[in-house]
Amino acid sequence: MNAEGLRIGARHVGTPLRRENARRHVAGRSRFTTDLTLPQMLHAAFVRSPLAHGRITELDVSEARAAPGVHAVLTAADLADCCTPWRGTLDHFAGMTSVSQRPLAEEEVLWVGHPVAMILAESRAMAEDASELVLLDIEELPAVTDPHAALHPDSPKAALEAEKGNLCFETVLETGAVDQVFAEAAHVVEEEFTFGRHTAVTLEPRAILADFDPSTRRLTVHQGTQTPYQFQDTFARHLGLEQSNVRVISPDVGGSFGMKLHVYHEEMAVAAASVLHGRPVRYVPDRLETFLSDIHARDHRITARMALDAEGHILAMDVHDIAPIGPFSTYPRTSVAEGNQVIRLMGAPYRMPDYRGRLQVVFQNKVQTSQYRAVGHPIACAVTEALVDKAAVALGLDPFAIRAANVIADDAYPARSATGFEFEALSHEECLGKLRDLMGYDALREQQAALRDRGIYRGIGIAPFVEITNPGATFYGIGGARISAQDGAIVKLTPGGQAQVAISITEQGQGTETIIAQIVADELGLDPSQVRVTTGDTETTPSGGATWACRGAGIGGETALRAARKLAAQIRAISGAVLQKDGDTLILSGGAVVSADNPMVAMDLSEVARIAYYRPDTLPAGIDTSLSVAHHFAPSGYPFDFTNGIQASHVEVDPETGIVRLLRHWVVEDCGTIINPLLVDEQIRGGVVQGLGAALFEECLYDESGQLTNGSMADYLVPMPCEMPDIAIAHVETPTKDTILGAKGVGEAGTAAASAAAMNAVNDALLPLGARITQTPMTPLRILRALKTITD
Amino acid sequence: MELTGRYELEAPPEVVWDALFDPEVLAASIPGCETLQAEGPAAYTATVKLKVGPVSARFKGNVEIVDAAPCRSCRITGKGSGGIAGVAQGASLVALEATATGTVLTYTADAKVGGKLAALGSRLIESTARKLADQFFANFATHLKSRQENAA
Amino acid sequence: MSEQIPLSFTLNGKPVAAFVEPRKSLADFLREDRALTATRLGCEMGTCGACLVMMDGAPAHACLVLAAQAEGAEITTLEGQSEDALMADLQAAFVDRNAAQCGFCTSGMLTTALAYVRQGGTPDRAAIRDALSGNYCRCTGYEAIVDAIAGVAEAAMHKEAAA
Amino acid sequence: MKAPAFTFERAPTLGDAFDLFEAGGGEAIYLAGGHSVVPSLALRLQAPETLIDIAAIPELSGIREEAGMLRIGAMTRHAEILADPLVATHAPLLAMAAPHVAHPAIRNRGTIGGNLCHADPASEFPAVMLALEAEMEIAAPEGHRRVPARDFFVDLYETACAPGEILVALHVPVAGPATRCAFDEISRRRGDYAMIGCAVQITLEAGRIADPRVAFLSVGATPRRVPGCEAVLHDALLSAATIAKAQDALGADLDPMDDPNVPPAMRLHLARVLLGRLLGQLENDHV
Repeated sequence: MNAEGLRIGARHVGTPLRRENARRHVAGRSRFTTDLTLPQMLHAAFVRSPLAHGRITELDVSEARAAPGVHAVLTAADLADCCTPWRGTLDHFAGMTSVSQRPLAEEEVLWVGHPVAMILAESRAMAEDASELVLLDIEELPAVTDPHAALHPDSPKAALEAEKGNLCFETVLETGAVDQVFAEAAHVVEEEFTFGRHTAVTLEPRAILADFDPSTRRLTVHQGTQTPYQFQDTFARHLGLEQSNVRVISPDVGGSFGMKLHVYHEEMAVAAASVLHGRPVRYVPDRLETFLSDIHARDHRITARMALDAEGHILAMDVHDIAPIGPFSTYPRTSVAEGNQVIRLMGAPYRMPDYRGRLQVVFQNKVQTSQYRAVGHPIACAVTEALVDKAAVALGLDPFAIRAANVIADDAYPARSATGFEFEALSHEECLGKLRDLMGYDALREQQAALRDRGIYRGIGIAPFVEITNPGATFYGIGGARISAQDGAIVKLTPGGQAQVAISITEQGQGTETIIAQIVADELGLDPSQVRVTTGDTETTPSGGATWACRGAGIGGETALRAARKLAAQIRAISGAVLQKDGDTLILSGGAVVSADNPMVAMDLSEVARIAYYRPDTLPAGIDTSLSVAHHFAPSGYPFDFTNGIQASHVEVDPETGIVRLLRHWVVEDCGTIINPLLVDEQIRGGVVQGLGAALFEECLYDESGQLTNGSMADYLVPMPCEMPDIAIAHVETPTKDTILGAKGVGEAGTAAASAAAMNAVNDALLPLGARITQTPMTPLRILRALKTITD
Repeated sequence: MELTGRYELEAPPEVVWDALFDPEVLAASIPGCETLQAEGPAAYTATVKLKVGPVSARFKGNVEIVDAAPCRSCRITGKGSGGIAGVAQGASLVALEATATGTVLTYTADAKVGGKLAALGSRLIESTARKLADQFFANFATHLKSRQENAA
Repeated sequence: MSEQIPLSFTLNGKPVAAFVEPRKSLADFLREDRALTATRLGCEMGTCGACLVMMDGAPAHACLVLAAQAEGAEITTLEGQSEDALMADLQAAFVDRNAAQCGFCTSGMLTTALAYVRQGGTPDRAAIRDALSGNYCRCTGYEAIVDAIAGVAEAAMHKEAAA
Repeated sequence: MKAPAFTFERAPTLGDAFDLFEAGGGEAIYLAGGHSVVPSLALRLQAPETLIDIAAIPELSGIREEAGMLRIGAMTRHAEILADPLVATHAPLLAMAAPHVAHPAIRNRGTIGGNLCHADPASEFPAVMLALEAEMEIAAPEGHRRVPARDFFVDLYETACAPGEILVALHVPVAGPATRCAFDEISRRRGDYAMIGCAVQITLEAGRIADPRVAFLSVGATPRRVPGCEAVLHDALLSAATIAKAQDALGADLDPMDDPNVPPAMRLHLARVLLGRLLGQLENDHV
């Protein structure tokens, strides 16, 4: 008899449990890193390069050192001995290069915002006062900004010491017959795409408070990060500290989205400065600094074509992605990962026999780009789906019909993509059908036609997608990255009969703690309110991968489930001894241990705990009375648990102004077992809006000399309430059989296809006007240019 | 970004040319110029306090007149650092042409800012640069006139 | 260095007399000098809404007001709203609808919401979005926040009609 | 992003304000609502030695009608403009423009005087002042003077207020029974700096236009009236043909600045579109 068969009573997995930590947020009682202060704390401010590329010819900090309230002013030389450099390359990206980095620029500045000097003062205001007194002179070097020009053999180098000029990495993924398939295909559609750089704009900036105690050589770092264990390892290795002496605590984190797991110059400088000066050092970038130093993402120039047969079956795609990433590759995940996912996710929903994807990752003098929510997905999805829609128009097929004819059938799994991904089980057909009903597709088409007659241009766009979740060790570990592929949980029964869980996945508002409580509550027969979950502290929780790449629920949830089962087995064994029953015949339910064959035979968990903690003498000799168990789990089945879904966007384009109004958005998603439908839906909604921001508004704009020209929230347009649509969501549930829980990830699903659906919708609206747009964000200017209203 | 302008001056090209190389006229013409010190025949170090609406920053830098074709054309270049406000540089190609009443001065200027000013001010950089360029040549025309009047 | 100047105003219903550096924003004063950290800083230039507090009964950006400008004013932060029944309804609705994810925008959102419902705002979604037009949230996509406010506005309307 | 140090003074009266400014030796600035000044301080884009808070000066507050003019104190907050019945009746154009100014919380604290003195070319109220042919009352130590709006907005962020002078109030001629007005702007998001904005006020009798005033914002260093366009409208029937002619006239009236996001041709195009829509709206309202 397995544990599942024994389950009776209320099940909490699958219910919309409210988040307890949301109660703290609404009461104003959250504790973010930006809220923390410590005695003797110093505040850091950075002097940054105003030029995109240059050589430091003079750096005089003497006047700043003498300014009121200033404790120290540090330059590269001051930190050289206490922080070793880092280099963002991984072995499995064969041949990739990148120059190494130190916390502060030594001789060469590589982007506008490159930190050159750090001021430590009694207040941030005083640190900023002193930063005005630093004399910095830079001899300007040619800035590399355009990725195509960067690849030209005569191009200046973005980083003088780059080994292979401006090429960071190049790879080609190819099946045998691509050229022949294209030569013989009945239809070929092709297009060029430009995807604008954008950035995370978390409302809480990255924040760090590093506190080194020289008397014990212990470093405690309070940091708004997703990955405290990774930073524990990073700080220990680069600052020469015992790993056991480094503690990273991530309290409430004001948004992360992949942006808060990279190693940044400032964080390393702050931790090093605390070690050097033996005082707590706090750094919170201001909003301009976040635009100049947070990783940016996307930025792809793609040429792509798709071959189809006469009936509209996709035969092959041929894709060339040029991905500029800034002057070096990010540490420790590299800046290659996004492009790598772009070329591997092309055509993922479809039965497509042949494929060629070429990726060139290019250096330039802008902020580093790296992983950000839905790494690579929005690009691959937009390219694929734009080509599918273009083919549908060419073939006179309805967008739903061409997709129905091409998606991998729901009964055809396991299946393998042309790019080599192994799919366990996906549900494209069911999702397509469900979406069509959800959005009332046929009525929308009728309305569209009627409105066009009145000069109103509405468009409908759909975009199926495949999302990579629950990555295994082949994702980063295989390349040598010290990023844990597994997670750990400790579950304990308190002496009062309640549960406490310490787990390595982290919470940034997704509801991590809530879903873990639901899972553990079900395994122990408790109410989730009786399960306290602790996250985000390397000292009190097991080490693990934490929260990124949609692994929290799937891997972390499975970890908690297995740990709780271990504890349940312990509880059954101990209570079995008391009740004189075989532990296997006992069920945990309603806060008690109950005999499966006789419900009258039962004891409360508090009684089990009381006996185990206070009266172990009454138990048979030698019985294991452990009521804390630990378990670690790493996925060992498929390399990834892929999810799928489909999105639709309904827009209205004003052809006179080029402004696009988002009317409505729909998502059908299959993330396997839904642990908490409320939280899943809100993850999807938030993700969709991040994708819509990219589609219409968000872009880091640079001039030709590498100056960022929109470094404020007045000029960088994040999605705001008035412009965003309501979003309807439905689900299909195909649990993964790789785990007991069956959950896959969902955090990136919304972002993965939202911009693709929006782009298809805009192009659907523009179709009768003879215009087409393949660049994001789809700004009024770009739309007016597509319409040839503006010709210069 | 390219800016252009045209001024009609009531002085022959030789007088205009001399004025361009007169540090006093130059100092009086550069908007917000606080100090101007000669470092060579046509090279100066300068402190300039720029004030445009919500921005006021003190720039330290240099001004140089190069590619001089006497009484016909030259390039005036300037480059300055405004500390944490960022950097600014500009170059202006100035051409003089004699007319019946004096000289027509035309210029094509090009301005660039870096750092915080670029990141925060892009919406208004062109208007700002145009305003400063206009101010420079308007000041120049005024001072040229008063110099002539003083000389007369 | 500028001298600290005296400052007195009403903060969360109680008189405050303090000395403050003139350059300090009201937000920094609240957070640093009074440890009222529910007022959050997201942009420090009035574009994100995270720092909204009630100033003389209406939402104001604490980052755009110098502490010195609060002389004589009545300031209420989220911490000071705990007794307000309408705020309690909004807080409950936010939790119920999962309208707070990371929580960093939440104080500002609730401040805008409170003013909106107090002024008789209707459950109209477009009107709520317009009221929120200066409040940025990166996590939720806004719909849950709009839902939560619409629910409380709806209930307030019924209460009004019944009274 | 913390402001540099300065001293802070409160001026209870205009005289005190002038004295404090004088004492500041040219390095002082006035503070009204502070919604333009405070962020620029935080960004360290300016570093005054003294800030003079003029919010409490009695002459700067209040809205009242006097002698066929609506007097609006400079310290009037945007939210008050939006809610005030006198503004709605006598200066409907101003009331129409107010909801477009930034966001609700900004409108609670920002003041019309501060907004006008800041003279941002993308700001709504300066264009409205042009269309209303308002007069700006400026106080100087020597006394008060009135400057017509057309002479007030001198250049980018530059007004006729000399250093040390204070904008006390604006005086707006009250709207007549036949006054019709419209305001709108085209912006990418609600509350953003508009790509283009337009304020129109006309007198409309028997379908015929008199006294047309059309002012654009976000077209150059200052808001602009468009004389060619107004000449087309003057004494014309408000009709589709007139509107088309008025739109065509904009090409000669406007020379928009360059901006990589909104090149001049696009701005001119949007100006035509917006003018067409506003006049069309007035035409429809009339019918």
